[in-house]
Amino acid sequence: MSRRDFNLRIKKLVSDIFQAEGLEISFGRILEEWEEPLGPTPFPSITDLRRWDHILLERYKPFYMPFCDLCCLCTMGKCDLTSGKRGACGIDMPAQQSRIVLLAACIGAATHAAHARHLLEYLVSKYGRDHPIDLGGNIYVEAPIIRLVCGIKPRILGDLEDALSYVEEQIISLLAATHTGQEDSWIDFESKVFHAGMLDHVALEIADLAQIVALGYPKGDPEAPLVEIGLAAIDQSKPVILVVGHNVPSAASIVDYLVRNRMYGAVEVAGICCTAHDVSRYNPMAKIVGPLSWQLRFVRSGLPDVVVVDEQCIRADILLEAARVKAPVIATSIEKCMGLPDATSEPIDSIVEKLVSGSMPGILFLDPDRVGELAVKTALKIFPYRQKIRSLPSDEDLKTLASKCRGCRFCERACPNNLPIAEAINAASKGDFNALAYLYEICIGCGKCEETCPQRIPVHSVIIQGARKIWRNERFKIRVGRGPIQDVEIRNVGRPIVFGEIPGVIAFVGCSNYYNGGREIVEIAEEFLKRNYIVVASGCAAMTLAMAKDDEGRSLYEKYTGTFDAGGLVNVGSCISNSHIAGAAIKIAAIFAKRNLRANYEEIADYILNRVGAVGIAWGAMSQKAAAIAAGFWRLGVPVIVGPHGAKYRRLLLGRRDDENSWYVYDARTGDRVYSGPAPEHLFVAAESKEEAIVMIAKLCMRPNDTSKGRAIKLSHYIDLSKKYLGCLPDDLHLYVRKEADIPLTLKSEVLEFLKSKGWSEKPIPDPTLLPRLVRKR
Amino acid sequence: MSRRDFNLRIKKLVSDIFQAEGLEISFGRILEEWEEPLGPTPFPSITDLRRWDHILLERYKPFYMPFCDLCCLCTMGKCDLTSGKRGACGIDMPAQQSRIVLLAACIGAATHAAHARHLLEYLVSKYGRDHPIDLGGNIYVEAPIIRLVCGIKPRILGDLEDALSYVEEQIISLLAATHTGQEDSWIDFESKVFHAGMLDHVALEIADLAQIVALGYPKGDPEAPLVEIGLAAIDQSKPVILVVGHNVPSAASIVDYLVRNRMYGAVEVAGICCTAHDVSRYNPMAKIVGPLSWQLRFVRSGLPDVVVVDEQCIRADILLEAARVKAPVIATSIEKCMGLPDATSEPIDSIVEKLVSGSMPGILFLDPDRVGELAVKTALKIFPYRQKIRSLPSDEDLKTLASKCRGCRFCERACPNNLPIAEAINAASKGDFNALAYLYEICIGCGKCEETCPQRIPVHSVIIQGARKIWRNERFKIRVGRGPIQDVEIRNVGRPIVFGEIPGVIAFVGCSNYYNGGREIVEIAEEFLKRNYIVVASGCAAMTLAMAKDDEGRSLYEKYTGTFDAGGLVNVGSCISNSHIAGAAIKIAAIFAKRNLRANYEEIADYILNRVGAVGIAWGAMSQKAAAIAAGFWRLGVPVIVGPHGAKYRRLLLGRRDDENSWYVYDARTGDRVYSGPAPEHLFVAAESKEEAIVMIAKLCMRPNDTSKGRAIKLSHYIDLSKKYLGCLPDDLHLYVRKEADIPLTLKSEVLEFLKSKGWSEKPIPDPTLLPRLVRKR
Amino acid sequence: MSTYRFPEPWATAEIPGPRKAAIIPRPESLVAILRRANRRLLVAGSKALDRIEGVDTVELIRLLHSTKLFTIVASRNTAYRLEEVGIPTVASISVYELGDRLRDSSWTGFDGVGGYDLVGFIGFPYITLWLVLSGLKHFAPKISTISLDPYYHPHAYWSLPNVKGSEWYSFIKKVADSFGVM
Amino acid sequence: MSTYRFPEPWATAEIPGPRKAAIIPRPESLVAILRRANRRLLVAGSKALDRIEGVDTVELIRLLHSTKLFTIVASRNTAYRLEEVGIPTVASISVYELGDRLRDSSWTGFDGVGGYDLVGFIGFPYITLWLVLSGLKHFAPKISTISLDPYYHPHAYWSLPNVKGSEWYSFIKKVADSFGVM
Ligand code: SF4
Ligand code: SF4
Ligand code: SF4
Ligand code: SF4
Ligand code: SF4
Ligand code: SF4
Ligand code: SF4
Ligand code: SF4
Repeated sequence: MSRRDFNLRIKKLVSDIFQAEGLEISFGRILEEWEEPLGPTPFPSITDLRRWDHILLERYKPFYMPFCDLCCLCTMGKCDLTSGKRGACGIDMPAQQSRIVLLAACIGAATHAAHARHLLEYLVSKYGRDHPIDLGGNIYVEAPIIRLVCGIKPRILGDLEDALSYVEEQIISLLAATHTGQEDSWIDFESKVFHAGMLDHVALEIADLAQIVALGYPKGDPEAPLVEIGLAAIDQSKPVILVVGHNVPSAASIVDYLVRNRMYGAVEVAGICCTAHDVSRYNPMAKIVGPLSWQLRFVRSGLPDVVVVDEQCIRADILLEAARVKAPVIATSIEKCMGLPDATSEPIDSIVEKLVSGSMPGILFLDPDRVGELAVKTALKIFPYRQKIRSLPSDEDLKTLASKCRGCRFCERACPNNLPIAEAINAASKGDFNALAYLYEICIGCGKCEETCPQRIPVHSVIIQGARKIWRNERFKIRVGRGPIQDVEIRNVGRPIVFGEIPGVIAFVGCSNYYNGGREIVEIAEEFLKRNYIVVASGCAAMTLAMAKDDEGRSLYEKYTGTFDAGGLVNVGSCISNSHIAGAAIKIAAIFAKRNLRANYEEIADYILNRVGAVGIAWGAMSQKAAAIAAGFWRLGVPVIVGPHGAKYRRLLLGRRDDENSWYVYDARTGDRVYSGPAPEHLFVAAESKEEAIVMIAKLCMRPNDTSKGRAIKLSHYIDLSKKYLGCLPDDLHLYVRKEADIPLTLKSEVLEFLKSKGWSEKPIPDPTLLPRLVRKR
Repeated sequence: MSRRDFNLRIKKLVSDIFQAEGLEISFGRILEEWEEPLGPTPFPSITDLRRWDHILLERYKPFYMPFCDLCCLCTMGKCDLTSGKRGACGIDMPAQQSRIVLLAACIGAATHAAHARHLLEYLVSKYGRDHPIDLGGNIYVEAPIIRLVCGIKPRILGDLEDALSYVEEQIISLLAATHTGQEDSWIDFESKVFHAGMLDHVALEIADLAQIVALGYPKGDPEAPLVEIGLAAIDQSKPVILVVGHNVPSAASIVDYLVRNRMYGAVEVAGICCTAHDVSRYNPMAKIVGPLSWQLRFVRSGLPDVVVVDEQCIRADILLEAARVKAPVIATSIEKCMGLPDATSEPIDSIVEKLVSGSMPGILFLDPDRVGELAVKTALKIFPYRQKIRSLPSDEDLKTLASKCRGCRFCERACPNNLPIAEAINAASKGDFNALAYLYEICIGCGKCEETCPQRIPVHSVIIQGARKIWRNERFKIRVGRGPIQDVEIRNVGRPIVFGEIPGVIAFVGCSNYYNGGREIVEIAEEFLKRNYIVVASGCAAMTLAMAKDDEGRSLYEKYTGTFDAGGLVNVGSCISNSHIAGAAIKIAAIFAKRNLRANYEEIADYILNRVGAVGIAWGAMSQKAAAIAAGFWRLGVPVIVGPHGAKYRRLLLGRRDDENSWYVYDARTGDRVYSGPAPEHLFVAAESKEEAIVMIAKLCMRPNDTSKGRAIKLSHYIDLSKKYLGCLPDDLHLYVRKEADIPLTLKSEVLEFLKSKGWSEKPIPDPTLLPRLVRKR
Repeated sequence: MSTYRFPEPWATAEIPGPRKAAIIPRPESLVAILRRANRRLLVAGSKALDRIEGVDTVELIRLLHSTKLFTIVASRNTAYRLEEVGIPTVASISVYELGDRLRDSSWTGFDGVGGYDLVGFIGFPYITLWLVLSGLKHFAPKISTISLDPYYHPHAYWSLPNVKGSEWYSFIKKVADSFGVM
Repeated sequence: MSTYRFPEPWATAEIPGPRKAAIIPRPESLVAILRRANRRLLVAGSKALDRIEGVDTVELIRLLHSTKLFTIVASRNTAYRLEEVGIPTVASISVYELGDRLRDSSWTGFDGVGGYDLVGFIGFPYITLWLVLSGLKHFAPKISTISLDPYYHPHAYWSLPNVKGSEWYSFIKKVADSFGVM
């Protein structure tokens, strides 16, 4: 909302108050009853932060890598946009690519907003609009993103609706901008992408806050319980209800029903994807199977007796897959109706009958409060009949199936990772399953290999069955999502982070579309945990981090504390809990640095970009939601690294360390333009390899504001990791040394020699900002 | 919103009232103070009308014609969906195609919703929330769509906000359903498309209603004034301000400024696209250049001195094109910022200076109320310097340019219509421009030919210049958009329409992406006007209908009355005025048939499908908005015909006349299932030719409820048109004759002979419905 | 055929994806394909009455008709004109409606006897045929579709390449001749 | 080369659009292309240390290096290992950062002397190179990009077709030989 619009809204409210006096109290509270002064951009419209976006985008320019030469969005197309050609609507390739990025970001943000809307409506209906937003005694800044963006301070569930309506309205306007004949400039499309990202973060915070306070999740508890994760964690001897998706009410209802009827322990509740995170936050007796890529393998294993799906990241063939193991499906979301008959108003027992008899492979059931009864009754009743039917080949069949392979390699050519499948199948035909087991570890479980096999070999099933020894022991511990970071934690680490003594905050987020398996992010995370960085995690990535053991059989969560402090490994929770990661960065500015938070977006983002050494890693980012989440971090000044597939998001936002002019900042004390070094160098970059990513992370943690002490610590890691993984000193080291005091003591001579070869000389350390208005003396 | 959700909302309201007593009045009014009882589906959620959608979709099944074999929406792709393969997320081709349709419909609906939001905020700020929604003494059902869908009756501008927030929230949820891993069933994607269409219609109605009542547009006036349209209608001797887009405040501001300063007459205000419609509704002194495809030709003609763009359907290269004729551009929408610097807070005169001097080719200016001053001052100041610079080749250059052609035909292969360009260029090189003139008439002005020409021949400019004799005389009359249909008109025609005596209501809507030029729709429209059908029109199509003259130099608007009655040609207005076309169908059910309107969607749609012989023609539909508008008509039971390019929307919704089972309806009197004939045969169909379209229109106007008298009239047109255009009796005639009395008297023997050859026998005429609950006796 | 080596869609941007029509390189190949089929349908499109690439398309349809291989149907605006010049059509039907029937594997054809295993198309606007062939490629997997227009149609099962009018004419002529007509 | 007639992307679904790489049919063609260029860059990717299609990629890089035609750069994880085996690289750089510089027509290269007119790529995951080549195709129109991996890369300007490892090896070997090495 522009300034003008905001005033209009106030006027409107005042006239409402005139009409309906009672309103004064409720709106008055939101807008007035809070000590912090209102900043310049409450409820910002698309253009209110455009100037900030352009500052970022002039430095971090998109490098577009079109995923398609064509545009096919309207009936004047397809249009060929190669060689600088424009489409029938006049659009050119950079604008078209950024338009598609905006479309993805809108889809992502809309998904979170709809998620928040459904959840909030449900929780308000159940717990009341007045249910307080109370995160306990350790968290006073309850909603840093909402405060920052909207300028309001939500005290009850109902207050969240104001923020949510704003988000919805703005996304609509952004989506409209993707229509043929609307925005035509890449830089404004990208600015809109940032806006979508910021809105997405508001939606994330609304959703997670609402469920934490209403459902009694851990409220920033560093010692949130450990729960089990992995295929082998699921007890086959019991009826198993699999919950897949993101929106917790159905899963919670299952837990409630079991608890109410004292049946917990008799039935396994096993989750995949974020619903798994959230049901384990709700009740740590629930178990987690794994990230989204575990869907096919778990269903085909035959373990689930009933599959309850809610929304997002659920395989589109789950009904077919479940039918193959004779497990009925209960769909519970208006967003995923699956063509199933709506049985919401039928008596539960008659539905159970139909599902158990197989006369219906699944139904749509839109009453979350009764899903529990339905799912549990169905599971109990079907369990004796199903006998855990598998859709995996038997050990004996493996060789026979494998021997049908003609080595055409169509499977490899369809595989997103072009895995060496044919070779492995060939080995399997000779009875050697080791290569299959290797594939299992890096396969993302997409099933494209078998869709394409002309010999109709169920390739993915062959891989799974060939790797049975692995997953029969797949059982680890993960710390339940703890939610927000406590204010006191922020106070403790704020100074060391801002001044560089804690060398960085590294967030592992996003999906499991890994190029080279999940093991890599475990290695990356541990490298930094050992070096006393703060590591936070969420979503599928948080699960993957749990799925490896050290020699003593411990997962990372067992080895490292859950505190937001040096060397801590913090699982914040599901994807919507990403809000707490952004929130932590914001709170550092607000609580530690005492910057005004309220409706003061630009200043806080400028603070974070220049002072808070935080980096996001979305190594397997797959979804449109991940695109939106990343965009929220960009606008906030937090760089994001993706794995090789992430480049498919169609562009990176790259800085040019070789372009000195990009890296001048204002010194807030003097107003001088000062060279600050390429810190952070990129806003959005794909890494080609684990090794590159590790070194890049260390580098991206540097910030212009680092004290010499802090910079020396950061440089010592950067140099050490570069030597360890890339076999050399970083070639851009000279750009990050401002004073001799920045040089790590132990490396002094070596570094000085290098600096000399580069003609280095000392430079001032600014009080950095990109916003002229923050210069104190002019 | 489901029933349950609605109850929740009421509960929430009650608790609000508890908190804030005054509210009772305002919400009480909306929900109670209206005599009509609340129907079953107020504010319907995605699933509330799903049953109705499935009824339609079982009869009118999608025939998918994938526009691409691939999906490229997430980083697990591209995925190959040929040969029944599923993508990495498990999706299959039918679901993927319907998903893309949903995405398009969401973009379209969002565009209208954002349009409505901007407009409503602006009008509320200017005219107050309390500005009454008063359409004058002839229109009492002011908002048929909002009443039908939301169950509320808006009395003041502010009331429209409730409906709009609902629309926004629902679109977000629909968009979320397109995320990877959400909806996976084609039938539910299609149901969601229908939902998006319905929401789109609500948004349309909000926007047009708001501007009609606030800006004083004609309120259903059949004698709305005639204004000029065409390139030659623009007076070159004056400064010309071109307004392009859809959202009227900026254009209105220009008119206001001129009027206020008594300069109207000294400056031409010329519009392209819907802004042209709306500015002429605001002030009929404004002129219309033409539909969206006129952008390139008009700008290149050099006539515009200043180009003011707002939003939607504006060429993405307009800044470049305008710069070539040295006309500065003023961008006025947050949705189309064009990378331009934001000058909103600069003094007007300094902006004028920059624009006139050319130091800035354009600026972004976000204060609609001051755009008028800026645009007019700029136009007046630049006019003497510009001297109508053209970017068209001179007559002399034409031959030289044409002779550079090597006949490679890449232009033809890029042209959306594969027009025979090379031949025409070849003729031009010999000085014969007739073929160019022919191209001008059918060219959609997209510019792809010249983008692709390896000889860098400005092909489109060559065409325009070659056809200068045509457009130098392009000057016609169009009746200004009159807005809604009056209740009294509905009362007059309701009976003849429902019983078939007025053989149909035919709506020409949508964009100008014509396959074979605009002339075809003029011919189609006149064919039906002469036959006493009611013809309505909107948007670009309404403009195209004006752009032809009869022998006496009259356009259709001059030849036919503007009354909503047999043989009337009703220009409702811009694209958002399409709401009045849907509204008219709804009002027939409500006013003539006295069906309850309020929140009673299914029944009304069932009524329209079975009784109201209305057909939409979107002959040149191009945009995502057109997709959404069409979807709104489908759910309402109004079939839509598109031209050949319309098949690129990825699927048609086709009935099967050869499948008897599809065509049974309930007889509401008896509950019997009765064969009703394939009426209407399709819900969404592309026609291959004008001839086919004409006959199809006549056929699609038939409805199961037609009386014998009405059916006989409809059949006489159907037969006559079939003979005239297709050279034969319709081969499905027997399916439309129920009783001998249905047969047109004059054709009796011929038809009876045909019927005999088909083994025809009499069938009952039902009181038709597809909803079992509407059966009166059970 | 001069353009044989450039199997690009005639409309340059209408790239379909991984599954693309096989080129019919020589008239003999088409003859062989036709011989192999059992129930052959020939569909004359909405442009069949026009000259296409300078060739009288009706003449080509007549040649194909004379092979006696085909049941012929035509687009609504075309059928009666073919009848007028002595080419009988069993139906006049929208090509989209036809596509919708063809993809229904239970459809029994215009004679009620059964579906078609080979469907040839001639005389279409490029984009119309492109789309209908796409629908059939994806949803009528058992039907061999053939584009007989002088443009490469990637969504077909078999297609002529992009050829000049004269080449097109002589190609079809040779095919007809092989079936011993004229 | 056996697959010469199938210029399909190796990753079947990664269809780019109308502008596709020309196949380099024979070693001599590549030799000619290389000779014509002025400033040649060879980029060794993140998989260059692995065996690709059974071939020791480093060996091929060594061969190409020995032609003395190229300035060589390598992905971050690859560069120092090439150095270790005696293949000097002027820089270790992310291929995305490299792409970002290459599309900047004012960039003066690693030596500050000027841009490159020919850039060869070897040793990449298919999708990484596919994307980077797309960026360059669209935004570095003056650079001839060459995929030297044994996979057809449609976004390149020139590409090898999809070939077997042995064919790949002998192709590169012949090219190196023509420049009189070994
Ligand atoms: S953008 Fe995607 S869907 Fe469109 S043509 Fe390209 S690959 Fe196909
Ligand atoms: S949106 Fe523009 S570029 Fe895309 S298909 Fe339509 S006209 Fe072509
Ligand atoms: S399931 Fe695994 S092996 Fe198969 S295509 Fe997908 S990632 Fe490759
Ligand atoms: S696609 Fe099937 S047959 Fe071909 S290599 Fe893969 S597993 Fe073997
Ligand atoms: S991390 Fe990605 S895949 Fe996993 S739940 Fe979140 S969005 Fe879905
Ligand atoms: S959304 Fe599904 S089909 Fe589309 S690219 Fe992603 S995984 Fe493939
Ligand atoms: S401008 Fe006209 S002739 Fe040129 S490609 Fe577009 S429609 Fe065809
Ligand atoms: S593309 Fe240019 S050179 Fe080729 S035929 Fe068309 S006008 Fe002539």
